[in-house]
Amino acid sequence: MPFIPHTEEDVAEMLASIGAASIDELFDEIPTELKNGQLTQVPVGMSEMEISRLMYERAQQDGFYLSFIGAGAYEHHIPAAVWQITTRGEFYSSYTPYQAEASQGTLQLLYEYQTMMASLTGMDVSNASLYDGASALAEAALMAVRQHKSSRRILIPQTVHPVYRRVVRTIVRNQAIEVVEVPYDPATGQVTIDQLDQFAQEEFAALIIPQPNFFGVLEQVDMLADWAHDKQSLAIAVVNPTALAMLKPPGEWGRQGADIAVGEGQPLGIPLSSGGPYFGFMACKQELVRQMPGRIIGRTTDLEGKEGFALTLQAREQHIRRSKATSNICTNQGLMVTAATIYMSLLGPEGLYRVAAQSHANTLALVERLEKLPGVKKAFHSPFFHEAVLQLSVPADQVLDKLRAQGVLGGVLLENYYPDLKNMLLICATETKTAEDLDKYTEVLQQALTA
Amino acid sequence: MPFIPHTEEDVAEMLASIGAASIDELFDEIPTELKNGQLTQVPVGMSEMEISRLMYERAQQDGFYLSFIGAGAYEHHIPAAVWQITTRGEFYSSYTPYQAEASQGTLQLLYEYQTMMASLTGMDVSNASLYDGASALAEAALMAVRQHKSSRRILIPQTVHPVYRRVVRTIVRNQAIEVVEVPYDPATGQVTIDQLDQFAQEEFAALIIPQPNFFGVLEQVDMLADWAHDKQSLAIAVVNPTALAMLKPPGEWGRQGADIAVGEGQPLGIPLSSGGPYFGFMACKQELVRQMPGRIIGRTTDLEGKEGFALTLQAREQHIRRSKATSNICTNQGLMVTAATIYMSLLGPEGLYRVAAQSHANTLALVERLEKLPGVKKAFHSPFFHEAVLQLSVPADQVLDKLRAQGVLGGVLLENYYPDLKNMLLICATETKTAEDLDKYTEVLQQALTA
Amino acid sequence: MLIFEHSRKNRRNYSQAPAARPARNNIPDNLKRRSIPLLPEVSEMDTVRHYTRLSQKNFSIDTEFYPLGSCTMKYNPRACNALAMLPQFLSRHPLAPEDTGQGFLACMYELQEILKDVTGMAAVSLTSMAGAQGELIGITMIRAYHEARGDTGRTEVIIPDAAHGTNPATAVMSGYKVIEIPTNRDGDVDMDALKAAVGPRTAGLMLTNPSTLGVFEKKVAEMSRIVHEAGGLLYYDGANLNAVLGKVKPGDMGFDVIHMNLHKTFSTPHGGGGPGAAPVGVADCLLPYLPIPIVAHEQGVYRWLTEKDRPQSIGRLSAHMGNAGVLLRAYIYVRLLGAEGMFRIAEYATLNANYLMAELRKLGFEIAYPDRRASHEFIVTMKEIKDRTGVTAMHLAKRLLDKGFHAPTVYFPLLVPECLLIEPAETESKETLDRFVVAMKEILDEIDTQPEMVKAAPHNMPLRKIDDVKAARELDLVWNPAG
Amino acid sequence: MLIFEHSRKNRRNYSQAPAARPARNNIPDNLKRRSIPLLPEVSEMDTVRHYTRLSQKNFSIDTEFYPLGSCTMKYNPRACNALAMLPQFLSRHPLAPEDTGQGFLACMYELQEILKDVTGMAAVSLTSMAGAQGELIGITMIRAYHEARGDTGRTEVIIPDAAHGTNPATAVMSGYKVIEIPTNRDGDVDMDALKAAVGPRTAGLMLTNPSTLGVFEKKVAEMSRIVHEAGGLLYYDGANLNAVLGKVKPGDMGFDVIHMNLHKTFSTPHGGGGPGAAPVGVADCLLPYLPIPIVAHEQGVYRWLTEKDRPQSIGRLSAHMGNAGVLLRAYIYVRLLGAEGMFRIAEYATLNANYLMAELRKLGFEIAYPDRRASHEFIVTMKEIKDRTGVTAMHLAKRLLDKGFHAPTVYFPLLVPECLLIEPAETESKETLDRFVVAMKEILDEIDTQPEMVKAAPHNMPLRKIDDVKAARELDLVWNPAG
Ligand SMILES: Cc1ncc(COP(=O)(O)O)c(C=O)c1O
Ligand SMILES: Cc1ncc(COP(=O)(O)O)c(C=O)c1O
Repeated sequence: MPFIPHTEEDVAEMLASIGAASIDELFDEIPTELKNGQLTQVPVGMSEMEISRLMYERAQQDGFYLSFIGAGAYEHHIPAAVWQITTRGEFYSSYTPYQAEASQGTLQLLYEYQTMMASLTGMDVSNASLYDGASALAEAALMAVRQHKSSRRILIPQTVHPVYRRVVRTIVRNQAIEVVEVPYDPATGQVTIDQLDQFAQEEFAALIIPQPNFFGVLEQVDMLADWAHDKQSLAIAVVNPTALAMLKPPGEWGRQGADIAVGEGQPLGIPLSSGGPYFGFMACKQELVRQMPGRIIGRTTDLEGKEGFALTLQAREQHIRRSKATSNICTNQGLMVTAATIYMSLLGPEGLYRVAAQSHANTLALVERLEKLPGVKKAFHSPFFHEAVLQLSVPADQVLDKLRAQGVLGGVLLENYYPDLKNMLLICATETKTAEDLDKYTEVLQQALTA
Repeated sequence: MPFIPHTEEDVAEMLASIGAASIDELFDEIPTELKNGQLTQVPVGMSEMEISRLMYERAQQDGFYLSFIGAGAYEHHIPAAVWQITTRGEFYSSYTPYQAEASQGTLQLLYEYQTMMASLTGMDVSNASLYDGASALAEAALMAVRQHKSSRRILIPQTVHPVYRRVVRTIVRNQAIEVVEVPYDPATGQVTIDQLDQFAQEEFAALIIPQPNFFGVLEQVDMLADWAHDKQSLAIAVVNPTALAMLKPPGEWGRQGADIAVGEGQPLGIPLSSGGPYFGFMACKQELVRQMPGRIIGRTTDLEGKEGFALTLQAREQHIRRSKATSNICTNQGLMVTAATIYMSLLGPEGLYRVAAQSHANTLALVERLEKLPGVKKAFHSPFFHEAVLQLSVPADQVLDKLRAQGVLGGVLLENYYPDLKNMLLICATETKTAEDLDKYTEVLQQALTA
Repeated sequence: MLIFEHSRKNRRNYSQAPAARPARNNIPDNLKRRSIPLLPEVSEMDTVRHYTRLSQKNFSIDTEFYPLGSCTMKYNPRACNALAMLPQFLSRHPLAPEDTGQGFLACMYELQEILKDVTGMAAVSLTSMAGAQGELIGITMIRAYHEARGDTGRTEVIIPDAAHGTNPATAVMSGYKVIEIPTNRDGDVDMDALKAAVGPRTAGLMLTNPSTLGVFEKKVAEMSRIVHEAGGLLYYDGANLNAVLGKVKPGDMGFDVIHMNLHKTFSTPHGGGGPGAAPVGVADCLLPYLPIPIVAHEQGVYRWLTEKDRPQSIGRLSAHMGNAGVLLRAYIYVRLLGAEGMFRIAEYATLNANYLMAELRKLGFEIAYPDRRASHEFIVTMKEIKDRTGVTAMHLAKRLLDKGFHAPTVYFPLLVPECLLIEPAETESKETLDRFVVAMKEILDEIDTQPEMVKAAPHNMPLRKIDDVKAARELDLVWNPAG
Repeated sequence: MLIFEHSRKNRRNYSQAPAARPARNNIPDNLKRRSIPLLPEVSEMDTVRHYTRLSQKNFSIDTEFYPLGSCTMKYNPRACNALAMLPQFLSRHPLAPEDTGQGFLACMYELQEILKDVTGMAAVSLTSMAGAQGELIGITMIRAYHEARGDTGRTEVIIPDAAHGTNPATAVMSGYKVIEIPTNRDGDVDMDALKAAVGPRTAGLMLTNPSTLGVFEKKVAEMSRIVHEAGGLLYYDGANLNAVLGKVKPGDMGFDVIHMNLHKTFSTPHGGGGPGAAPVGVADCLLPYLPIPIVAHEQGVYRWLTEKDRPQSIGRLSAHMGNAGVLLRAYIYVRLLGAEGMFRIAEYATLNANYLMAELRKLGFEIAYPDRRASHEFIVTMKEIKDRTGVTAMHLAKRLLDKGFHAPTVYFPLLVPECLLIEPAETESKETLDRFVVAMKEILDEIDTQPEMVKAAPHNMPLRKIDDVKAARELDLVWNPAG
């Protein structure tokens, strides 16, 4: 009986206290015809030794690769301290901090996190996490509609991560909210004023503005935010948090700043881990705070006036307001935010800047090297952060296969997301890549193109 | 400046307080001609990201093998909880518990450890660790000489781990203590009464008794202990702690029990880790406790009568008694004992028994399979615990090379330690080995013998 | 002290970032950041020290008994953490080719199969990142089902009043109107009310069984019949699956769609508020609508099914495939348990709850549903005590903290006044339960002899009672260096 | 509560051992164990909980400032731990063929080379598992040297009175007689006494420099000349190497053999009392005697040198090659630091010590060697305070615990009455030192206003002052179920 501490004597004593003859009797309120008790697909239990061996074997099978894939999840160095502290039992095995006095560790950390994220995004306030970047964007769209009141339409550029757009549609559709997509300029990979102006006459609750966008390209965020505000729409930023160390924060976009900023928190110390757990962040202007979904922590005092922390504005939440809550979200991604907070503390402003700047410089250097190869050119003529799209002259899927055979994961096939964009690769070189890594990519790509 | 938190302003303020113009000035008492400051073999610093990559690469280079090597260090399953708790900062980064009130965690754990080890060995008391099994044996020899007073000679069978014998000699030689070796019976791989009786007329401070011995063979410990006691020598047991779950504990050997029990603690939850850190354990009879080297923890009370723990019998130790101490040992292997204590708690008596019994059964099964191969026979006809010696009909070093080429580490070449024992392998199959592993060994050995 | 108060301008951790700012920077000037973000400038050691010390201020499963009803706070095996964090698993990019992740995908596929078996459902999607998202997926599928049949008049979801707050919130978030139905004195759903509520506007019913009142809804089969006959579908909130794991399958109870909280029943850690994972299982009727991705096993190869394979799918709920690392932990856990272990969870969780209920009843605590078996949790109501002494459920909760026990869930479910929802979980030993009983007895005595002391609890925690009214009134949500 | 008190007969952790007792067992009856050893029978969760809670009762670098003189309690980088514990390193058997450990051996070889450079010695052996064992190796080599020259009349080792207890204990353990020489008022060795002590019986001198008095022995070159002229050799106790790392090399000071405590200067963790590692470096004259194993690098391949390669070696000190995992941590640390980082350690450790000394002096604390620079540590003497108020160094130490600081080393070195040996280490920030100064100021005030309160400290710890006299008098070293 793994993880069950009861001895036979314990069971006997407990049943005696209850006044039951057997454990089975405790299930006597369950109609017999419902009792099943047949499990055919569950193997017999393994010892920890056995499962350890199995998992090591499976991990070995998957191995390590030199990866240039980004597309929404980024390989960054994670200081060893981050997860050694994050997985301490007191963080790892505690519940949502409902009992404030028994949860000051988590609560203070979350308050610190809120402060860091608000500052990084240039917004007034932050919540304590949502599930991931995509669902955070959907929540922002719902929030905008609640706030805007008169429009139930959201404008979203096609330069926003295609899966994020899919997630937004899945979630907002239920509430009869319409999602309208804005095309991009095929030369620059950006949303331009011309494309936007097609929608000038229509009302929208919000315009979503990615920075950088899915192609890695930097958008003209000031113009976009102002365009939205000019027509009484909210401006929702969807941003890469690492990039914010270098880039103008959403709170400073245009004349008024974005109203809501969301994004994927993974770059801040969260392992790639096949896609999760990550966390979504959300920050907004003060006046929107009561529309914000998710937990929020406030600083307050105890009976004796000592500084303390507690969940606050709970009247927004399902456990208090039930059907009138701003969202149904309950369990979110607390432990990930623990890691991100420790990560940001270890990096500090200069450290995070260098991570961003080195990622940017590495991608610049890589693109430069690759562009020199015959049959390779940049797809868009715009500044980019740490990702770029390359146009190949040969079938890109075959090229990727060849690279993989050399231990190199060469990027993402854009065609999977944009059927029109044939033989294009989205590539990324974060600060983890050395000059030799860039050479290696250049070399194997050259071979793949000529072989 | 890795790990140095000072800002320029801090340095300026601190120097001002000191009244020095520069940090360099703080070194002004060091004669100039001694100042060097040239480091030519130390590479420039790496970031954590860079060293991580280097270490991952080196780890990958070393890889994983299916190992049947024992010979004093044993592969056992280590529950994940052991090291997750052991490496908690509060255990990992604390000092020797001199300040009892600030060290109750470590102190209580060590008291629990002493209790477990005393019981496992069947002795009255245990210390809180020595460096490793070999040096623990040397300390036991010194202790016996101190106690015995009239003889400065130690009797040690050649069935004791050859490196342990070497370590004992290195250490006791300084004090003009003589080490006399007892040969073993080549048929059984045991020390017999006949061999011992050669020394019947001589005086010895102690007889060392291994169980199991280096060949994995079980010695006639009752006879050996009684022989020693009959001639007023001390009986020093050197034992495998896992084996003690199955085997008669030293405290019960012969009529009086051994006087001192030592051994290598590694099997109790310590990773193989290329040879260390492990820990040596030592337990003894109550009357010898003041001769024991190393830290000892006692249970006591605080000012208010609450249970508490403290270092005790410190008058044996160098920091109090200096040149009159029982040993020079100071820093020992505290963290390893932390792991071992958690390991023993997780296993419990039945768990440890099963680990021992399964290791024993696996080695029995392996030897049985291998014996069936032509050109393979058991070297000794005696019961063994979880190691055995095989005699091959072909050059054993070449066989090992062939096995390794198949990913199997086939054991230790006995000739490295016993030049007369040609083409013999010392093999071990702990509980970590499955039936398939045993088959695999059998199969690759068969191939190696025939190819 | 806040981490920012350890900060000092221009301090850096030299090991944790590139050695210098790179020379090249192509960011256009008008897009550059000018302000320095308010991240702390603290040494690595002081960061480690700060967060290590903060952690010590938490109660947690690894340090305290945590009988938080509805939350299933049980031991999170350390092996699950260690093995899910093997470097190859951690470093794998979600968009890496499937042939570089067959080891990982094998775990995911096997987990799907095991969860299908355990719940008796036709298929499972692993994508949902928490219970509430599982609910959203479930109700969205119910909507897709009705829509696909052209059955567009169904605008209501029926939910018992005992339900968790996420249930009504989800229904609304999914565009439905909530019809709340009452619970009868025995803790079961009022069948007459249910019959009255169902009709052509009924899209479905959301039910937790065992319910959050800690009792098994005996008439579940009849409820299923009533709802189905009205054309609605049945949603199973699997937050309490721990109570019946392997013993009763939601599929057998007639549910069309369910979620299961792996962070409860399958022992993945709560992490101070997530991450969780809440795979969704469906009966045949909802199969086409399952969210993607789903792992398939074809000719010995594992691959993700996408929209191409699943054209009727409701779509995606996360950027990748959900909380993969949490799913790995759950996978390891189920393999450790095995089939035998599954049943045992339900059995011993139920034994612990009924034992604790019996012992507390003997002390004189009032059990809210005294004639019922406890499932894996049960409710004590402090109503009488409060009326008599002024000591509330919250007061008692805080006093328990003083005695080294986490408090039970208080004031949920809403329909029981002054309630304590107590869930001991199967991993606690009898000795721990007995110590808890002693503490409850002590508090009972204290309520009689020194009620004011109890009301002023906690007394032994690092802080006294936190003023959360002030927290909401004088909002202080981010630290400001100006003070 | 002891772990044994959580135990219950026949409880088992089913995940942590083979599923059943195997059928086969060939152990002869007379060799079988009959009694059940007193190991606790506790669930996995309760074990985790028990030891997690115990850990929280410790002070540690990760939680508190720990200015323990002579111990160099500095930050132990978490990366060193993580990388030294990569599974391939952990699973490697010490007797696995060298070609399966080239990655590991490369680290060991490079560490040897780096340590040689840093200390200015001709060769280094990594085998020693702690400082005291390093000393034993060093003195044993000195003996081997004299013996090899047939110089057998040397029976004495000279040791200053300020030396650490391990020095005289080692000399005796190595079969020598200890000749103690005094320290002068400035904290330097009394040169006249040294001159008087040396002679044909002198095997060598053991010296710590900077000494444990926290000052640099200025006349070290002259001492070296005196001892060498008398035919003796010089041993350097490198416990305080942190103070001069890279700045001054023991080899340049004239030492023939040294040990360095990696668990101090190279920041491997103390682990509540080890494991440490204390590589030994030698000048040319002692080269042949170095203990084995040593890593060699020949034709691109790393291998262990054994007795065959080193016939004059004093032999072996451990079953394998010493504390390999500790050495890996030190290797990672030096690679993180790099050459520049090395010097900086000495500089900032010295800066911190001198700053703290200056600040405490300003408060009115008496500095034991007021005219000297502090090395990386310094001594405060409470003699005057004790004479005046009865408050001792130990009282102050306990009161510091109450204020959240670990106490300095007290009553060592023995020659300074009522001493506090204070070593802040380079990883502490000025803010932390300032907070410590505030605490010392508070205690100074308390000594004046409420000395009895100070004498009764600690007050805020989980326990009050522990009775260690009782611990020694009523020996209770193992728990007994009978009570
Ligand atoms: C009964 C019940 N339903 C649903 C949920 C929501 O699950 P989650 O927190 O994972 O979103 C909970 C969580 O506490 C619950 O107890
Ligand atoms: C000056 C000095 N020498 C020697 C030692 C002994 O080192 P170890 O504890 O590693 O044996 C110490 C340890 O505290 C020390 O401070």
